[in-house]
Amino acid sequence: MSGSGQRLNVVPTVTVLGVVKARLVGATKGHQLLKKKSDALTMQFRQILKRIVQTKESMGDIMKSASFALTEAKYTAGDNIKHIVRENVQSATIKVKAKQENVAGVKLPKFEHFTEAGESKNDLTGLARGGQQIQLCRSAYVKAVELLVELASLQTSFLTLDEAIKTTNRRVNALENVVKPRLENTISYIKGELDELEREEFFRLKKIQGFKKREVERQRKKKFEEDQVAEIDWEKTHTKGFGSDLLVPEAQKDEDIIF
Amino acid sequence: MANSSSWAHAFLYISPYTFSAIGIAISIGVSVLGASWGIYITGSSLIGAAIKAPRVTSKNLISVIFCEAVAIYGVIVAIILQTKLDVVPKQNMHLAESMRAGYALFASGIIVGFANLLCGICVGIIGSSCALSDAQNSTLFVKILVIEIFGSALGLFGVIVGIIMSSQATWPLVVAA
Amino acid sequence: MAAAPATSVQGTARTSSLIAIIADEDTVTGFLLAGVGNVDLRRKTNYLIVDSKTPVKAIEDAFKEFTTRDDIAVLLISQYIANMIRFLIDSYKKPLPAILEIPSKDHPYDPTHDSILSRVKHMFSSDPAGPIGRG
Amino acid sequence: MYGFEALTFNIHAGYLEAIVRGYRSGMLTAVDYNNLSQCETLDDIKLHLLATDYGHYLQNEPSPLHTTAIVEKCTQKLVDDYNHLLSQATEPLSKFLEYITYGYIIDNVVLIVTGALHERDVQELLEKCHPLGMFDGIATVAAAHSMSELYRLVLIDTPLAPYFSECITSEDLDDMNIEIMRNTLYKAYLEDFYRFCQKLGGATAEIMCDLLSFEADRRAVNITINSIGTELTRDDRRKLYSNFGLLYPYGHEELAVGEDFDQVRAVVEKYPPYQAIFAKLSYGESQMLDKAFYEEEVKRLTLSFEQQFHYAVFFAYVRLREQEIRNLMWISECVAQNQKSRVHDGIVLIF
Repeated sequence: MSGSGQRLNVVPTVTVLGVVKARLVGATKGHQLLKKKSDALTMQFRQILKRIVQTKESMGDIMKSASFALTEAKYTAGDNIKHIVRENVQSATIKVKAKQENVAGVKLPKFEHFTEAGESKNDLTGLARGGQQIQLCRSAYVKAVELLVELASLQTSFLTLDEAIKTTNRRVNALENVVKPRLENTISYIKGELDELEREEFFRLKKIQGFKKREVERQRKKKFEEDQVAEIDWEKTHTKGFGSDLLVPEAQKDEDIIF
Repeated sequence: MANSSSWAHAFLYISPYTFSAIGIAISIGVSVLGASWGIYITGSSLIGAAIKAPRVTSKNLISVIFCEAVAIYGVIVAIILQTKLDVVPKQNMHLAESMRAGYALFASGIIVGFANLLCGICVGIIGSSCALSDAQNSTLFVKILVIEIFGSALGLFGVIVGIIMSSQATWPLVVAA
Repeated sequence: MAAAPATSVQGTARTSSLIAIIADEDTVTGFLLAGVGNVDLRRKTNYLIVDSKTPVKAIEDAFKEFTTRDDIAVLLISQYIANMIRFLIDSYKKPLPAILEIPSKDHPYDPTHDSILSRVKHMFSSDPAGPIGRG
Repeated sequence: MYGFEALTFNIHAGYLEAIVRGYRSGMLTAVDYNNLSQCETLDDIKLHLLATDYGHYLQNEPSPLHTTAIVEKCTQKLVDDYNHLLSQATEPLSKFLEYITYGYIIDNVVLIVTGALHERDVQELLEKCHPLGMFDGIATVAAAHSMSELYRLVLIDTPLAPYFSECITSEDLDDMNIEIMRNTLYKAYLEDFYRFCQKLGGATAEIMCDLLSFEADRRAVNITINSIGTELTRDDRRKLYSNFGLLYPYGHEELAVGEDFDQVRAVVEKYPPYQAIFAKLSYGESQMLDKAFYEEEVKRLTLSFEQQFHYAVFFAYVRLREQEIRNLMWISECVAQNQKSRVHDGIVLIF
């Protein structure tokens, strides 16, 4: 993925390694949690989806029966009934209350309809003709309103959840595909770098050791020459005793590049 | 004839010609009244019905003709009645025979006149119904026409009786010695 | 399975809101009969009756007005009217008020036109594994 | 002088009676209804109606047809017919024809009053009024601010004035439920119409009184049923019944205390003509009552055409056309809403 090869711009030190490692642990944990949240939301979302489809389908039927009830009312009470109804409008008796429901930290708006107390003006409409049909039609529409309000809250939930799931998933994916690989890369980079340093150090130590040995050798040689020069008799006995384990070819080759 | 100033006395002195003339007048006048009454009843309905069903006009003219026939009866009888009139010598004027002739013509005129009046109204009402029914349903026309014919026969009865009645009218033309 | 969603209803007791309607005469009449209608002091109604003479501009204005009024929680709109101002509805993104397309009596409900339902259907069909993984 | 109106009736009304019968023959028949209920779209319905008397009214309707357009045009036809009759009528037929429209006038006045109370636009209200119930100066109804003013300024000049003064005192006017006012007015109107018909005498009185009695009884039964469970008190209910008809007075007393549909039914079933109506309904079922009443009304109206030389045909014609428009509305709504199975539920066959 896009994150491969990328790493944080850090100084490869052990401290930083510790910090990055802690971050990786955090990211993994966060990823897990977000994944869970996304699952929870998705589950809710699926349920809502199913219910939306169901409700939308039943809405078709309910609206159909409601408008037919209106036709029946118009049939018995006369076409003029619609004007009477319209002129009687004053204040709404059916209203909607918005509540919030919390699903895994996402606030879902939820509507609840309620009927405000107070006699409706349409009670006596069609007193002499078709009053019953009008009441029937009214209850049919009240039923439709109930369903529609439910559908409305489902639909807003759907939109909100959709949005929430999208962001959650984006975060999950970001963690999974960008942050985590980057941290991992950083860790491996730091580790590699530290290894390198270590190896270098080791080499240097080796080098220093070699150098020191050579130095020791040289000084011994020097001493030996001095000794040869000074007391040739001493030479045979001392050479065997000192130089037996220092005869490394490498050290012998490099003897003139020192200093 | 006990009291010469009584109504009955006065009545007897009315000339038989007066009765005859009144009879003739009633015969034609009332018949025409009946006919016209029938025609307007039929006619107004017919005109109205013809607006939505123009085909009824020509057929239902028969109803109008039936009503018209009533007037023609009246005319015929009036003509027949007036031919009955003869010149009677003055001294025969109040003989029983001439009195009978005068009353006979009077009665026949009344019979024909009122028979035709009612016949005209009857035919007119049926004709009006006929026009309306024909406009709704053309098969009804013939059926109602039969009723109408029976109705118009009523006038004929009056005419027949009236003519027979008028044949009773003979005038004493020869002065008794 | 993910843990059962922590569902807690927080009764944020907001003041009650209205349901607005943009529909044909009969549908509006029905909802008014149910008691949805409201006329405020300035004689502003929460419904718009659309007939063949209503210009699209008026519908657009009503739509914009209803979606910006804060006392409206749900906006019902007849589907065939929604089709006239589809571009507005498609560009409408706010969760509140909720736009709901309803069938009208002589235009049977057509799920393919519903912008919400088409999204739902799209998700179901294009992504059988569920909507996770999009992003 | 029963039976003798045949002699003089045609002087004034023969022509119009024939015309109204001609109009009657233009009404839709069972065959037409059969064809109409087979239609698939509103355009099919239009096509069928083009072949009937409505053709002239519908032919210029643009094609995306609406049920309201159909109903409107058919009502227009009725209104035109009525105006044609009224323009040719002489007293007392013209008075009779005007009486027929008072019911619509009441509806319109009530509508405008309701609108005016809610400060609606008058012009808009006028468009919604039933065209049969228009009268000069109807627009001024809305100008009144209170009910007493309404009466004093406007209604005093309309034919409704006596009904207002008869049954509603000006104190009542201001705080009366509009629906109760409508029914009170309608009651006064029916009683007045009833008296007028009795004064006309002859076959007109005989048939019209029968029809109006039926109307009054139907209203009484409907008011009773529809007021069950509302705030309408028994006394108020009793006041809305018209003071004539078969149910008057004993039935009214019993209806006034009726508390549910079956009680109403028990009361009304004591009257043989109505027993048949209720016999069609099963116990406890009250929804089809309206239709049963419509059927009975249509039957009675149709029978009035069997007699000649009376005014009831004009009344019957207007009412039957109304029923026909209702039928057409029902059919076209069924077709528009794709509820073909219900088509036959609403048609009341007229002939």
